[in-house]
Amino acid sequence: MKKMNEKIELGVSLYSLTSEFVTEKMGLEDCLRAVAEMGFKGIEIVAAQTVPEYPNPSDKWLFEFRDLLAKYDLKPVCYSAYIDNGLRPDRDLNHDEIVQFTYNDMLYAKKAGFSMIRTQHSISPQILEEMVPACEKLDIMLTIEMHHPHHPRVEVWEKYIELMNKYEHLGVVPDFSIFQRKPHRLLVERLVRAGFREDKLNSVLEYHEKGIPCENAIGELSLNAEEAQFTRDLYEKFNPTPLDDLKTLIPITPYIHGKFYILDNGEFDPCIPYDKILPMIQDLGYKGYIAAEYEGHHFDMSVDARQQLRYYASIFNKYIN
Amino acid sequence: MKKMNEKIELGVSLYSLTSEFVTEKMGLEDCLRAVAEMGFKGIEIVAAQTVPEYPNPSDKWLFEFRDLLAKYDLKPVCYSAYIDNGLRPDRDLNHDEIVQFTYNDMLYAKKAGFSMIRTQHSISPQILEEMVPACEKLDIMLTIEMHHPHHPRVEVWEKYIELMNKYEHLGVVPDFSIFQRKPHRLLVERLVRAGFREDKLNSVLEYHEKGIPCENAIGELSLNAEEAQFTRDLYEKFNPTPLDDLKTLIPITPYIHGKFYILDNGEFDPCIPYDKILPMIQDLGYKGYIAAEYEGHHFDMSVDARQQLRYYASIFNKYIN
Amino acid sequence: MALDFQYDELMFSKSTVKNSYAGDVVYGYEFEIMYPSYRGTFLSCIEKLTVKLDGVEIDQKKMRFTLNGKQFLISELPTLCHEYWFVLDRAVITVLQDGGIPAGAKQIDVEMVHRIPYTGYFGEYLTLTSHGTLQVDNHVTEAIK
Amino acid sequence: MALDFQYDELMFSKSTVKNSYAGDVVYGYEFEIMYPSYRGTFLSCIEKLTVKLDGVEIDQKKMRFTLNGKQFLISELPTLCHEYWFVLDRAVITVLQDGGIPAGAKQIDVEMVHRIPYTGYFGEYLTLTSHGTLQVDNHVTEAIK
Ligand SMILES: [Mn+2]
Ligand SMILES: [Mn+2]
Repeated sequence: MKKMNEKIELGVSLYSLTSEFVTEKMGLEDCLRAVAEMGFKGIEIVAAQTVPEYPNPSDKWLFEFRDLLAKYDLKPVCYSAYIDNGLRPDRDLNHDEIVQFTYNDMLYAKKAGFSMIRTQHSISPQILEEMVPACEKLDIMLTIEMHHPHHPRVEVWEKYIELMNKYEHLGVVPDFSIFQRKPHRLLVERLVRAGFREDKLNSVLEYHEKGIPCENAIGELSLNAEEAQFTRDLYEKFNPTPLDDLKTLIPITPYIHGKFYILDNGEFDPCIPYDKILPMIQDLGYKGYIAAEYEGHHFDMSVDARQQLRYYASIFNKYIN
Repeated sequence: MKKMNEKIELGVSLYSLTSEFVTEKMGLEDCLRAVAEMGFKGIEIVAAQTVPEYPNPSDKWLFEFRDLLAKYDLKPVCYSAYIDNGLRPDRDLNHDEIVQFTYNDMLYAKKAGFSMIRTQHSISPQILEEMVPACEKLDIMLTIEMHHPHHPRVEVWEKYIELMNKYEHLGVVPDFSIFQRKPHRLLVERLVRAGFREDKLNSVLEYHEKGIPCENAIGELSLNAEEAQFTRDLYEKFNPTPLDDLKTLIPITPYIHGKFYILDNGEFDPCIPYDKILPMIQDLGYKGYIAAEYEGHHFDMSVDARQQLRYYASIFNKYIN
Repeated sequence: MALDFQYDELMFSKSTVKNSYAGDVVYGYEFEIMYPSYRGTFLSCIEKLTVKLDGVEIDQKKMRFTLNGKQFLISELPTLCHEYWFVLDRAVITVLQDGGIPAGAKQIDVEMVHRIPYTGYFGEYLTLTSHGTLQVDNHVTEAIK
Repeated sequence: MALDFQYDELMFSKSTVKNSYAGDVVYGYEFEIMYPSYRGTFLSCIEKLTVKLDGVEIDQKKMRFTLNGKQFLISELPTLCHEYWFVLDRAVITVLQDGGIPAGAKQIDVEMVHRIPYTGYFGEYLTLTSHGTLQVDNHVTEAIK
């Protein structure tokens, strides 16, 4: 077990407040104050969103950020990194560049007081293992996010899981998008705006929910070509990996992305089965932070993210502790 | 005639104070104050030396610089540009890049109050002519420096001279390095430090001064291989174009680089024949600035450039007005 | 399903059109754009950037892109692997045009094709096409001289 | 005659060697260099940059070059056509080395081969090789935490 905390505790990724941040309604300190007031304990930043000097934050920025977290009694939990593999037009990042990005992110995380970075699956198993001595020297956890459409049986993940079981400083960050079972309301609304006839779409969603195959839906519902393509996309995307995968993941999980897209209340997520997930990770002995990761801003920037975070905290508290 | 002023007047290139500037003994304002106190009236900057934000100085920098010149009652005469043709490892700058650099430098010059930019011969005759409408619109003179080893019979210069005679806003900036007739003291000292036996070098310089051919010097003076190569370099370098070229140049000259390397007094430059040049340009009707351009810092950074500038001003005043 | 990556409304945030001055000469016009995303990107991820003024596409050679205190040609953008566009920073697009924005001009449209560099899931990178529209009004701001 | 372009003494101006810290872990050492010239240059003009510690050349992959708030691999320098090195700015060279500067280390030597980009007179560009030497002393400065 990757025990990062005494108990399961609620954190938040500042990414949740994207809409407020990028429209300059809330500055960085406003975001921190807001989440502290809502009761979140741990902080994740997506450096490529938060740091003006990205990819090379100055010591000045990092130390000021560390001090700002202390001011609001927030724990620096996860410094989120990218492997921007497609950064160059002519080729993918090479070995030395990926090592450079990863090692730097570990140094920056350490300087700002984090004990974990989250990177992406394109790091490659070879580089992941190569980083282990640096992880040990710096005492920094190096984690890879498992995000939809990935799951433990993706080939590269089988290797990652092996390494994460082998080395104390490696781990997985399951993003619970891997368990999303149907499209959320904002996506449905967007599909309607994109021209999917509402009654047709509702029928498709019923077919999908009942497990009737995609081609039946397309054949029986007189969809036009565009609707048919959207339908294929929906069936492909909303094909969640079994919750049982948590048994494989939790022992190598030091941190979790509590992904959600839109909540209508503080009771229930219709899209991701938190009612089943949260008791299950508790049973599996998970001890660490779950970061509320609100992602509805991808679809509608006018939603009040703070309200969404409050709803998420409420669902969390319903099941944990 | 390119009449840029009512009379011949003394300016200075801040490049003269390179040693003081790059070792941070004098800041930009110190340099301006110093040259104003010495009686220099017009200012040239080498943007790639002076501007921290090069190649794209901000409006803020340009306006502050303009105001600083006004504070010391100095006239912005020439904004010196480069064609950094070899900037890229794979190819020379292309047409669009040279146009971009040149047009930008004209805009920056205009914003800071200059009415002239000085560029380099690698701009090409085609681009030089292409820039004419922009020169006219902005009322900015676009000039090319003619520097040793160039002279009016270099092929590309024949074309430039034709264009400069044709268009009011084009001109040449003769750098009087084209008339240097023998190596200056700092170069002689450097050659001695590099291993050229002093007595041998003195003999070579005598041969050169008397017009005895290079191969005679090498043959008769028992030079070693390295000394022989230096001797060939000296003969090639110190082979000045005739002063008579001023008759071709002055009518298309809005500005002059009064180059000098080292002066021992305020009377005479042993290397560049200012005693002949200055009366000659006056006779030819030149009206504009001559910028004192001290270059000894290339060879010895410990020389007092301010003393050198005072010597140069003294020589200038001996002949002009 | 590119429907789940839509921040285009951010492109023109509080942007206006200004004439570009050198001394008293108007040599062009300019406006600001933001990178339409939840995070910043590298300019090398911009595959195409076109501007239309009232439906007529502007010559790429007459456009300049300024960010981080540096000015670039549009053709250079794909080479700028170390030029990061922070999500709160405004890039300035300058159109070189004697006299500035033409009288009566109404609308500027920007189309940007950009690669999302970390989306190498199961194959190719996701490439998005973002659109932004700016009304010119007659509020053309004058420069400080 | 490359004797007439000599500013090498500028390379190590007021430079010292510092250990590089992340928290309480020393992951390397670093020192500053200036561009040895009367003007700034573009990093793309640096053709080669090698460092020796007491005569032993440092692995290029263990070196980082930081300027303008950005960190580069040495191998990237020739590609940085828009990274200007102002003549008064100090670049930081970091050597990744667990524990920092080795005890007893005495001298750092830097060799830089750099192209002078405007010297296309009658042919090829002038390329210079500049040298700088820094005495390590025992004055290894500690970082602010
Ligand atoms: Mn996530
Ligand atoms: Mn000159």
